Amino acid sequence: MSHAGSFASMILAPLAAATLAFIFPRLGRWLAFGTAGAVSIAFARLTRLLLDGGVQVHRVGGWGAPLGIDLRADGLAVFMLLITTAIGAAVMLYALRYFNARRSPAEGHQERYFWPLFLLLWSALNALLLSTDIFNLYVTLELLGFSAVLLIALDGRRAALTAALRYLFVSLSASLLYLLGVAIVYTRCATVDLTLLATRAQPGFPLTIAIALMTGGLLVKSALIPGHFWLPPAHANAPAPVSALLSALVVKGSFYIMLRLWFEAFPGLITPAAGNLLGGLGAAAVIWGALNALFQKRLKLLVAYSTVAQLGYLFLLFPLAAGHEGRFTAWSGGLVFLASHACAKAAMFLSAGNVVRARGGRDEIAHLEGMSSLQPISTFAFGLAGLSLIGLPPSGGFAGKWLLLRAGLAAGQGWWVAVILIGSLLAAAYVARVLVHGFTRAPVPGPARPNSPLMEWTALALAILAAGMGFLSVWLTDLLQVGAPAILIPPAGGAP
Amino acid sequence: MMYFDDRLYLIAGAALITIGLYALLAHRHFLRRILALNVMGSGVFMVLITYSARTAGSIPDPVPHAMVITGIVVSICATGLALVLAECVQALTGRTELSDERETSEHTGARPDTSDEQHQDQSP
Amino acid sequence: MIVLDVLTGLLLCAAAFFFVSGTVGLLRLPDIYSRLHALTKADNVGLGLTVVALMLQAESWSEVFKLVLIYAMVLSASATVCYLIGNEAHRRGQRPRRSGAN
Amino acid sequence: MLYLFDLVLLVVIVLLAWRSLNDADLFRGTVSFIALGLLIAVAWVRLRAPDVALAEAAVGSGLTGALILSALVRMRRRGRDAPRPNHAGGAIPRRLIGVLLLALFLCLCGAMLRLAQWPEGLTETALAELPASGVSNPVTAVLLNYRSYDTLLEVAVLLLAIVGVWSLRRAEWPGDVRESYPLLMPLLRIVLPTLVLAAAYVLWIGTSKPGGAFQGGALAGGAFVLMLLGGFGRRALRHRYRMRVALSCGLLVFIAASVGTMLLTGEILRYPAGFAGHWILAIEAAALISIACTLGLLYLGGRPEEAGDGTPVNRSVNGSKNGSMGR
Repeated sequence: MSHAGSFASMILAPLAAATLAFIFPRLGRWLAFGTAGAVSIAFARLTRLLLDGGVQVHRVGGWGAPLGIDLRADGLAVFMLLITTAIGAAVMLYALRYFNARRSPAEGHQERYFWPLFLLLWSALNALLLSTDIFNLYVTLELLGFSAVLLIALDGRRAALTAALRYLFVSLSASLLYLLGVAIVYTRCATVDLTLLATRAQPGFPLTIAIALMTGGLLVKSALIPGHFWLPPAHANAPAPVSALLSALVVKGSFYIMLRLWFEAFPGLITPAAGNLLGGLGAAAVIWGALNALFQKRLKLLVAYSTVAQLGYLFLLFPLAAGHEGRFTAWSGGLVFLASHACAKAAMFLSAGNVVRARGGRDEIAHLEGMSSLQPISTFAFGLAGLSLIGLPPSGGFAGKWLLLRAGLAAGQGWWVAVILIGSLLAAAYVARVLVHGFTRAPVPGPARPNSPLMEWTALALAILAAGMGFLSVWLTDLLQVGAPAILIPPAGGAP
Repeated sequence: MMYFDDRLYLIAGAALITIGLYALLAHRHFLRRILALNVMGSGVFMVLITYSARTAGSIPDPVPHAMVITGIVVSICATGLALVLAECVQALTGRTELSDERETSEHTGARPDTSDEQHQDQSP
Repeated sequence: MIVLDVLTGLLLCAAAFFFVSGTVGLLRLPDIYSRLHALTKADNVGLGLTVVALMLQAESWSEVFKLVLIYAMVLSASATVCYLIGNEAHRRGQRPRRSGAN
Repeated sequence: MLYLFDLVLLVVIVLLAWRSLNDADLFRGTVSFIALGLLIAVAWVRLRAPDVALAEAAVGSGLTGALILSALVRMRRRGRDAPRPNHAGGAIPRRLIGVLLLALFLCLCGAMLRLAQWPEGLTETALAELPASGVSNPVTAVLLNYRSYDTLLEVAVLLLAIVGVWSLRRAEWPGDVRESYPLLMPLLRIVLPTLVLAAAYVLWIGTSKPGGAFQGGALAGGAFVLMLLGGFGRRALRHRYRMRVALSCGLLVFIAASVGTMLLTGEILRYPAGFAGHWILAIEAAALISIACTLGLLYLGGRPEEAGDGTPVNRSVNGSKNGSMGR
């Protein structure tokens, strides 16, 4: 009973606010502000309930699986909600100043539609994280994908619209593959509930195909090589707050569903070879994405390719969390890395947005001279976020990579360690490349177009969060332990 | 109860999905891709409905039916969005196909804030 | 009962004949106006025969009424659509093919 | 006999699908697609899914076809790009695609045919709970009671679609047909009220027989499209809040019902015992209005100009045949 309100305000508050923001466009920012408050309170309550009473399950409609749909808040869900709430609120604050109707009618138009789309995206994310029903997840995925596409298109320029359309095609076809997988799973197991699937799934050809289809669709949505091609143009051409949301949260939504499927619903059906395949693709993404980032000419494209690379690390979780030893270490390492990447990447896109905006839309890296003196706070935020991407202590990136390294060594899969190290060096190179240009003194004073302090400080706050997340990693790991999938904790007691 | 052979319908469903995927990968015109997605969707729905109808009892399983109705509504929303987005892209680029990846990602040069490339139509 | 069934069968066969000839006309006739003839006239007769055949098998008067309603809707729709297509073709400058020409 | 019917139906479906996607002329392809939708609706009837058949015939074939056709016409009018069959495109060589997809097809067939051994499903559970669900049509029970949360999100998708379309561009009104097609108007005068009546009937009957909010909404949406084609209702569309409220009332009522049921019963969308039918009908009625408006406005393909809402109005209502694209 007591958790129903939290579940409801997590999902329904942004939804209702989005509807109202559509009807009354002028209230958009206030509605978003109120939503951030409501979601934060609901999140705090949910966390307390989880820590006091364990996993919280809410049966929508009172039916319960398999007939009804269950919502569930376990450690993983609350962990992801924490990231979503923090970044959602930060992006909300940033966007309050980013879109300014007084500057031009085009921005007035953007502001008017940004709020309902942003709030719909937020409720889609919360609904996705709390759902345990794979068909319901399909609906949330579509809601998430559509709102992401439309937010990109809000930019209005040719490159953004083209990228948005490509993203829409990719996203729709991936969703259909996922849905086909759901159809086969339902026929085979007579349920679409994750928890029940864990007990009913039997190995066999149909389910193998179904899992392959769902995984394939989700991989494309989470931009793992070779399904990454849509991501850089989409993330680089969107308005800055949107880029932050996309790179930090949206791609993680589909990754989250993969975690649920592989470790919760069908752990018995996953072969080590499949995990290694994902790990291998992830390793390729780490190297390929970082190399591409290194040679980009535009700042936002560099940051976007860095997302391709960093997402690759997440997939190292699949082989490592299925290894002989250190499964939970790998799991928590991957997720802490995810959290820190979300904060760092959001901070990077926001600070890049500040820099680009102050330069009247120009974002060539070669022309970043004077960035450090003109936008000191944003430059500092970019650098701090870069530390986390590289993985220097005490950042969350360091904590995550450290846990992954430990798991890799414990499982005797040392080759992943090499990938992590090479990836870090490449990340250091591309972050340094930006900063070197940024710290060059400007030959002539650049165009003075100061940003609102709120925009600068929001970016910095997220960067500090990412860079200091190492201190939180113990607490985060404890949180992840609540209701963690059984497969991660071997009966012999190998978990740390 | 009417007799029907579910295998026929399943194969037809698989064929629709494959044809849709083929067209999606092989053609580049926006409208063809949108049609392809719809055909693919119909294939997926056919699989779901066929399974629901196989139950021996007198009434087919209503759960997949509800899922398909949801899916149909989602797919018309997707179609509507994709069509409008495609028209916007055509209005800006003059083309009805997505340009190559290279073209988009190596988009260099200044991107002034209010160039005539700006698509939105706020100018009175 | 048997009489009704036989009658239904006959009507359906006649309907099939009209449908087939309408389709053949659609495929074989030379220009858009004559194809419209084939499509709307022959097919409407075919549908009418089908409706009558189904009425003979109907179990209640409300079913008969629904069938009549369906037929009325289809008739009015097809008449209007035929007109719209013909009109549009005419506006675009499509000329009816005259005998002897071409 | 029926086997033969199925075989012919499915072969035609597959051929039409191929043709609609690969015809050199896009217009013909789209027409094939509409025909395909109708045949698929027949297939749903054969598979004993009349609810889905209704939705498919109205939405999947009718409205989708209308959307694509009107977009095609607009794109051709803008037309710097002649529609060509484009058999050269694609980053991946066609033959490779063909081989991969053949493999996929065989895998799918293999997996799906093997599933024949498990004829399970939730039929029994769904039917056993039917008396408590407040309706007697099982599909409506799933949509609005057992899995009502899915439907809530689906209504949100509809709202999202319209917000998105409005954010992208301004509407181009279809040309006014009143003068050019005098015969259309009498038909519309008969058909529009009938369609609205039929939509209400389908909504009402949906509690016990095939039908429901989506099917009814699709019918009413079709009526909306016809209305726009006939040039009615433009003034109403320009009204400041009325249209937006109509578009979002479905979602608002659904959310209110979720919160209300949670306060009453402690669980989201668990209807108070004995009153489930009333709640469902109220939600469906609001949803029908929103669905109808959404589908109709999707056809318009952009936001209608609104009076005094930030968007400048550059033409008077009566004189405007085509909305401006701004450039």
